[in-house]
Amino acid sequence: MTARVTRWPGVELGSKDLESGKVTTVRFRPEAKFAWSAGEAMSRFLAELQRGRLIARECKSCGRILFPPRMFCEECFRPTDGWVYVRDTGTIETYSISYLDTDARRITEPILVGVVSLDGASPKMGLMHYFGEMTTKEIRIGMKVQAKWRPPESRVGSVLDIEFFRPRKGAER
Amino acid sequence: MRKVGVVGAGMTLFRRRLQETGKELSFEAARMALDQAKMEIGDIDAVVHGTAPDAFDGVHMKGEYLLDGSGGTRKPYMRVFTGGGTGVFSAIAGYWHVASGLADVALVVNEEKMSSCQPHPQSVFAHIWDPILDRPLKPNLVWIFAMEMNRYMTIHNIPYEDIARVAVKNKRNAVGHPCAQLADGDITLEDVMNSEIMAWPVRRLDISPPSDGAAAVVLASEDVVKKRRLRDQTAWIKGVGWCIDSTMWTDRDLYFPEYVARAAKMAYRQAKIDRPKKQIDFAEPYDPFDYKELHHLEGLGLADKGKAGLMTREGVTERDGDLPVCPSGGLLGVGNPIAATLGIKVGELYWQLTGQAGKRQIPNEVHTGVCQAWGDLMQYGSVVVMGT
Amino acid sequence: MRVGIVGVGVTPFRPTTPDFSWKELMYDGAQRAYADAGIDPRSDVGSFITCAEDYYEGFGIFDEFTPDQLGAVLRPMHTVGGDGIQGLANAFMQIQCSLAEVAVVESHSKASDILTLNGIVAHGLDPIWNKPLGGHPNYVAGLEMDAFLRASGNRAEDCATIAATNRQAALLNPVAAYGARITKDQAARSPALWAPLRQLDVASLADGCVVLVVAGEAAARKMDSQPVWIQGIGWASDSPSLETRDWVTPAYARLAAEMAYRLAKVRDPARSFDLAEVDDKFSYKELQHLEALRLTRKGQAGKMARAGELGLGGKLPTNASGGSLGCGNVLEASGLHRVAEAVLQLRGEAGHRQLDGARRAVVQSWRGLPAASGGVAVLGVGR
Amino acid sequence: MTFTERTTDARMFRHWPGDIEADYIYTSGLAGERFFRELRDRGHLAGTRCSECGKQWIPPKLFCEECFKETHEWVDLPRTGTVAATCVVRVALDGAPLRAPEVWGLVRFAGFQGGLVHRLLVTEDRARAGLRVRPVLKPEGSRSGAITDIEGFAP
Repeated sequence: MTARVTRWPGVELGSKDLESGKVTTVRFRPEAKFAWSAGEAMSRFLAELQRGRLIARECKSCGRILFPPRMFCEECFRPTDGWVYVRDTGTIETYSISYLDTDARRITEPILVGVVSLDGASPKMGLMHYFGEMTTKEIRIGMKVQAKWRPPESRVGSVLDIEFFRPRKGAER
Repeated sequence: MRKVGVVGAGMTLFRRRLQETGKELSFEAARMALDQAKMEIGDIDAVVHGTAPDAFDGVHMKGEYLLDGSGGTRKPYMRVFTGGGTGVFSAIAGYWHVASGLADVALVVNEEKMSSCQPHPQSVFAHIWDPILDRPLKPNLVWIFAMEMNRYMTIHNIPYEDIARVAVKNKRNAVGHPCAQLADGDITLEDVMNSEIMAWPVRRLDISPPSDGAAAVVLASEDVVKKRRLRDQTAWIKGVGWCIDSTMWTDRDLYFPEYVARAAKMAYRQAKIDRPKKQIDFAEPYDPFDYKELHHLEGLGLADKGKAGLMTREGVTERDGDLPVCPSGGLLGVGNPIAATLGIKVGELYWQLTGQAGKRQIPNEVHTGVCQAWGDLMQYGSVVVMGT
Repeated sequence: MRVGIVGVGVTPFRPTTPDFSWKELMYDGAQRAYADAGIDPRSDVGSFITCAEDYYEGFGIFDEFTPDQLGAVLRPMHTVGGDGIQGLANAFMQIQCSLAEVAVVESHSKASDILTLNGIVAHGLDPIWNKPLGGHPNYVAGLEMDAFLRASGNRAEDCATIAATNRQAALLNPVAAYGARITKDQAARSPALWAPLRQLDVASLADGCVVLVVAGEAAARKMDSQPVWIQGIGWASDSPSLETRDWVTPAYARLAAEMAYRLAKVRDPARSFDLAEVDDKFSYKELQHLEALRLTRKGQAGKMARAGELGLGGKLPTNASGGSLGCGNVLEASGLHRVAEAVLQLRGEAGHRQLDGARRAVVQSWRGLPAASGGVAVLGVGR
Repeated sequence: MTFTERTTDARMFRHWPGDIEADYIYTSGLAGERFFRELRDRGHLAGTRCSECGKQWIPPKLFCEECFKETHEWVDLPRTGTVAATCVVRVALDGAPLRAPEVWGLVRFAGFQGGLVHRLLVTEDRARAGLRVRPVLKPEGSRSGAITDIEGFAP
């Protein structure tokens, strides 16, 4: 029957049709502002970042060190048991070399970004972050990296208290 | 459990920008599906709506906003939402409306109007991330695909050209689709491999375009199919499955979509499929990026882990191959109005299984097909198996 | 197959909860429900459902952020863009067609994370016909209240009675956030910010999480729990257009009730229930909903309120929980909270607000401004 | 206490600020386009008529909400409408008191389903249901093709 359908609905507009006033439009920007409660786990996580440390939670039931920290273990469905610091070194699990910024605009100097699994946390557990002090040729999955922290006075309790992850000194590249 | 069939489907053009409001797009798709099913709105017991982030259309509670255009006024109306997984998931919700007996006929309508959002729908994707862990890094949506694609390629040592072949195949397949946005019969492997790098390893032609559009299907119980003599135009839903993985995406190995595998297992169990490679004739996996088609074929158990690229290279997944994949042209060729991809997943299965796919009809006879959608933060799988 | 509610978890409702992230709040509600049902979510649940809206949460795709804290990792789970009773309806259907034996339905409010709720509600209005005019979105409720009172013959003072009695009732409910000794006159004299709608006619926001465990009869029988059966369930929507919806007898409530009553074989709703929990996000809504559900005749709801027939010892105890006015508006969790309250009453576990011998309840929800959608559930114990 | 450890120093709890805002351009759609062009260019208000059931709709819809059929006919609205409900608003979106109250009304038109929700250009004491009102338009040339081309409804 689709073979017999002759008119498929939809009136296409070009990108200029909105700007030129070819069709009538309404412009709007909503007010949708938030202040999310960080709660128990993330408040501590942010406070520790400000101190230049990465913290996790341990689940004694499955034995995992959970990073980012959470007050409950999603596998065992029970409260986690205690706070554990993990190291600020780790391994690149995956990455991208991005020529796009947040608004999908092109940029010429690429952003190196990816996932780092952290030493001291359970396997594969880590966070997304930027990479620096390495070239697009050098970056690779499996590379050992270490956090480059911002100076203590400019930290605010944010993942951006780490500027980026850079090749770990002394580690095999 | 009673049998449920798809008895009609409809969709609008998929385009970067359409003039219709979201309500009007929903209406156009829904009306077409009703016409194909030879039904009127009075025949519909319940309406299920699928639409992805409210922030695309730019309306809070957009399920409510879209409901009159979807035929939901003064009816039981349900909006379900599983990110990009909604493209197939809404049909699963429609299935249980009818299978449970609460409705004899359900209308499923999916819509997305991404062009409302300025300057680019990307602005909305900035809000899909964890506000504390991810958003401060100002992530771009393409990043997560790039990271997942890189992990997948590296672990299995898959050459990029095997991935790029998917884009070529789907954009060529889309030539037969009357709604397609990016069909290209002349596209070559070199075109894809030489296209602009967006976020390495992802290039421009690896990506499906953002689109406006809507799609709809009508689901009916076996009794209704019999009573209305719709058997010739019915494709039966044989199995449904859905699954979500952990929010903590930086704790997961992205090389394999376990959530798709679990969703497929659930659907196959119901459909009594134990050897999917043998029992499934064609597939419409979710292909917003070319590597995702491969990733999902492996999750669906239609290819061994790391081998879907090889199948593509060998032509197995071409429309005239042993396992046609995305004969519709997929999201890469037809367009990607997130939830409205219902029309090229469930819709395509329906048209293929009932022999209504016109220029896109798979030359071999097909009896069983599977479609799948994927969403959220690389964590959602929704799977529907349909058959004659 | 009969489907019953076998576990209930409700966190205390509070105006703010800075010590909980939204995930931690959901975990809290879930662990209570699972303990109540005596189940392990990692092995005993076939489907998880959460009812949420992106803009209430502050996320592009909130569905992403739901599984871990409910025990739903790598399990079937989905979001319903609707109220808790709509979520419950999905659980009911999934169990009816054997897609799951046990399902979990969750909904919550972390309203204190939202800095601009009115801006978000205004963002829900039609972008072409309503949004460009601006204004505080409660004008929609003010207009509806005016239309309803005028057509039905109920009075503004009846609304004040509701505003006062529900807050008073909430003093007996330990989870309520807004229990207060307020008189009808106080309510009637509160500022008419959206006249005829007054400040105390509006339920204040609260944080809270409600989780229900739902099971088919066979599974329920195996559990150490007294099931409360879902005898009927319905949901419906009126037109989303402000201009074309029914402003007097809300069609969403009328049609949802018809559907639920049909399933539950309720023929005379006014005489069928021991208690009612109906939406009162605005005081006039309680009157409007009582009439739409045919729990009283048109124009009589105000009289019932005046005569005290809606109180604990009255003819049809309504919102003994304190409702949204007394407990707090917990957004999409409002309907699920009402179901949880009815379950406690039917189990005889409602503490100081327990009604003697309650066997059957009707529960109704409305999604709040600017929606015209909601659900109805008929719940009962025994055969 | 929910968890095995709890912070009891309330000052330790943090909040993270953010928004989910973006800029939007909404098209008026197929039915809206015709309505707003008529309004902008000719100062007319028109609705759609369903050829199936004869019902007339304002705001105009591409489809009949009853029959769910596409509407093709257009009908002018009567010159005046009737106020069906009013609301007097004293606070702005952010909750701050307004200097002068805003009067809102639901205006119905004889023969049409629906109506228009808009501001009433009357003082608070005159705002009541039953009032006959007419649309007050912005002057020709300053209209942009939007609902705000109507300044409000006056007796």
